[in-house]
Amino acid sequence: MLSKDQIAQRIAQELQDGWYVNLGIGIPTLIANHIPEGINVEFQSENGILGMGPFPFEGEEDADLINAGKQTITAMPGAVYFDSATSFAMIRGQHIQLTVLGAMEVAQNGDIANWKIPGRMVKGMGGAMDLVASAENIIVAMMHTNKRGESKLLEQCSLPLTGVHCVKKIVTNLAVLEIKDGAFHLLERAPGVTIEEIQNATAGTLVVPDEVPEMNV
Amino acid sequence: MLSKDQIAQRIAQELQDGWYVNLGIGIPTLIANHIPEGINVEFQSENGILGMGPFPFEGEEDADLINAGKQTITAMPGAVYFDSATSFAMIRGQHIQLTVLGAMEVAQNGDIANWKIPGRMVKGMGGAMDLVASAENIIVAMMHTNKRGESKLLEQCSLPLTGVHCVKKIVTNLAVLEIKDGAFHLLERAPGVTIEEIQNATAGTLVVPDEVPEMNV
Amino acid sequence: MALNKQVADVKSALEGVQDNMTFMVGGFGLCGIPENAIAELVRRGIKGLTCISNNAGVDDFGLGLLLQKKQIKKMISSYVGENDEFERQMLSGELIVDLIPQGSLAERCRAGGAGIPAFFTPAGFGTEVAEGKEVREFDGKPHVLESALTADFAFVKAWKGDTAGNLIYKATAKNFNPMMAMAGRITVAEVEELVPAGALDPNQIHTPGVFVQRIFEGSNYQKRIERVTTRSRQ
Amino acid sequence: MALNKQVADVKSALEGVQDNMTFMVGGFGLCGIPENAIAELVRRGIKGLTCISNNAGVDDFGLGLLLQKKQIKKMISSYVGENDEFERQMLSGELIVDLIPQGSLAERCRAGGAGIPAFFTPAGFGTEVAEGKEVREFDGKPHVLESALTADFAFVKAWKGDTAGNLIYKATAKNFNPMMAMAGRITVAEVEELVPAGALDPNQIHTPGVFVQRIFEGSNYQKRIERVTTRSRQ
Repeated sequence: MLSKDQIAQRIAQELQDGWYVNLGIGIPTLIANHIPEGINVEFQSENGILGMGPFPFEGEEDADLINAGKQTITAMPGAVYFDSATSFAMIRGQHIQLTVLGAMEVAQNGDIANWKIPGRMVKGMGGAMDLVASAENIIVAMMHTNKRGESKLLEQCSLPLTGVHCVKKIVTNLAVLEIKDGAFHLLERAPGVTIEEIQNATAGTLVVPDEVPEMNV
Repeated sequence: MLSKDQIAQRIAQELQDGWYVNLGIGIPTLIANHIPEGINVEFQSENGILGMGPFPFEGEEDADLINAGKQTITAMPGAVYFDSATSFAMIRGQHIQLTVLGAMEVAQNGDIANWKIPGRMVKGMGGAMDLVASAENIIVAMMHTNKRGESKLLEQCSLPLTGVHCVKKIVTNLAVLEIKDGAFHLLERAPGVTIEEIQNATAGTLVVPDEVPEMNV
Repeated sequence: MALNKQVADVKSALEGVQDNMTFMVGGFGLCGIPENAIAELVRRGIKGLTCISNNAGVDDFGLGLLLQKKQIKKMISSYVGENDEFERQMLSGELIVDLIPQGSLAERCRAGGAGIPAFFTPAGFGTEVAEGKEVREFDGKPHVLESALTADFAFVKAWKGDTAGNLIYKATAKNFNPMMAMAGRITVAEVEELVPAGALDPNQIHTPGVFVQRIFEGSNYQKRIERVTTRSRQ
Repeated sequence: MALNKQVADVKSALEGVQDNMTFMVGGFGLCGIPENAIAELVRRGIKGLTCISNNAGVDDFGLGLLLQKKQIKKMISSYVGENDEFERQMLSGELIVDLIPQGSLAERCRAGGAGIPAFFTPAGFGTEVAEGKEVREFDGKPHVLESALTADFAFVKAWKGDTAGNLIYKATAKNFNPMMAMAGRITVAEVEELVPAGALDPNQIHTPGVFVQRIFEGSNYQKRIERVTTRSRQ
């Protein structure tokens, strides 16, 4: 079973040289720590920066320089700041090659729910609806099951949707899966995790090929 | 009868302090030379400047600093440059208080034609269609008749339109007119010009009030 | 001569604000918010406000200050609830909340300022955000028709400004400020440093002064940080 | 590390241009045009081009050079005809010309780059520009639905740029360049001065590098002036 950091590490292997990448809050944020050798990417934060760098050194925080998670950050050489309309022009116009975000539920048709639980306080979708509706390449980073042990990979989402038919790849603590032809296709399993465990944790239709290699993390 | 420069002078009297103004090519350009005392306005040129100044001194022309007429210009203190989308955001969003432009024909319902003569080379509408469709306050500056002596103030435009129901005021070499209730209303006549002369030169419906003062130019 | 938009202080800048008006308030989280204008709105105690702002501040700062005094009737935002009082008012039904995808919010403000009454965006298709809205396919992909937003007043915050109303923002404090500046019927800009017209490079201005009706140099900026995150020097 | 968009020269920058492609070409008149890219297009002799550009150059410069060689099949512009050869080809039917209001042209390029497939604008309502287009009233005022424009290549010209593709334009040479940079599937930027990533102030960049695929430092800029107008020193 992967730790959150290992999920991030596995997703980092998907990065291609020259990509612009938008990382959501939570597990996706950790991906920046695992960029493979020889791969050069630039991170966008939708509040208005391309070329986001690591957290500042203590004492060097700048209230005017934050990321979409409202954390203090730094800017890399070659960075640029812009307004929110321009930021989402980049996103909607498909100038960002990869979006990684968390989810509460993913359905086997690619639907995603990650913003609202009826009856609970609703904080809002922020940029998530724009991101999932626009990005050509979306990876969901999440635990395979929720805190009650229920599968988050469903035949159909039960929560209000963030976007439809948009998720193509999922990396969980148990597996790497692809969504194709209305089903979850198992691509890789976490070290030590059996196919049966993955099957048991997946409520939606799971297609298991003859060979399911272990992830390299 | 007014000279072109006097037409510009008369229109300049319409300027109000604090206005942003877009001046078209031709007679409108001359308005900048007649800004009344105590009136402070800023000129926009739709290719991307607010705060346009006079022509540069000889030898100080900058190829990167032109107006929409492709003439070399200067920038006033407080000027700002912007792209064409922002420029027309100002125009479409009604942030410019006055647009003055020339016309080939104006109809008594406020329609204007100033971009195309069928059978002749068509150069294009440039920004004129955006300007007339958006501006709350449009003054047409033109000669009352064309080179063949025919009225340019018509019941209905015969040429392809630039915009509909948009012209509210016209200043010609003969008169100042307002468009209201589907007719040209005579407001002022040029010094020495009789009402009869104006009537003869106006093909559309002309409403003549009891008093028609002479312009103050 | 450049037009002069300078007003004496925040009080004159907010002349004309009234109960039940719609305001746009710049900023993302607490970054780039018009602190002086918000404080003056609290002081004036006007009520029944509709606030268009990406977030709603925290309990004791930003728009949270207006929420505390129950001055806000409706919030139009993309992400809220870093704020207990907000949550209480929302759950009790005292506060109406209209949640909008962040990119649509930004673009709707820009559209309002740019005279574009409506546009199509893919964001929100198939979700409750699209309910009751026109949907149309372009290139085989469904899009939702979204309308422009405008406001009686827009309150924005910039780093530097000149008396002609030209504004320069710093880093990610830019965020929603430029579009909201475009979309306010009266746009009030507060700046950390106000300089005479002509002192800013006309190539480097983010918001042209034409969008700003009133400008003043703000004071006592707290510029609070919501989440201080640092790394150690090793 | 910033992504590196630098290419060696104009030849590598234009790799992949082919007959019958659609190009966006920045500039207003001869101001801010990508002189090097145009020269290379002439050299390559590719034909059947559709060019989206506010103007069409003059007889012996700008896009006029491509017209001379009959490389352009169709022009999408707002104002043309400061060019005899253009006029000849247009009247003879050799050249297709699609005239678009300038503001709609700018906004359609921006929309193309911003993933907005269509928007409503009042420009052109009641004129031949609106023929065949959907018209809808907003607030009692009729608007025309206009669609986004994109291009196989966008050729833009900036004053300064860095290796990450970030661009700064000078004065009114900005014009259509920023929106076209957004709307090109491959955007080629030529700059008067190319500096390393990190050398430009990230607050002062007009076009973020994400919109630029290839950048190079141009040479031999003529920067011709169409209408020299001056005043005398008195």
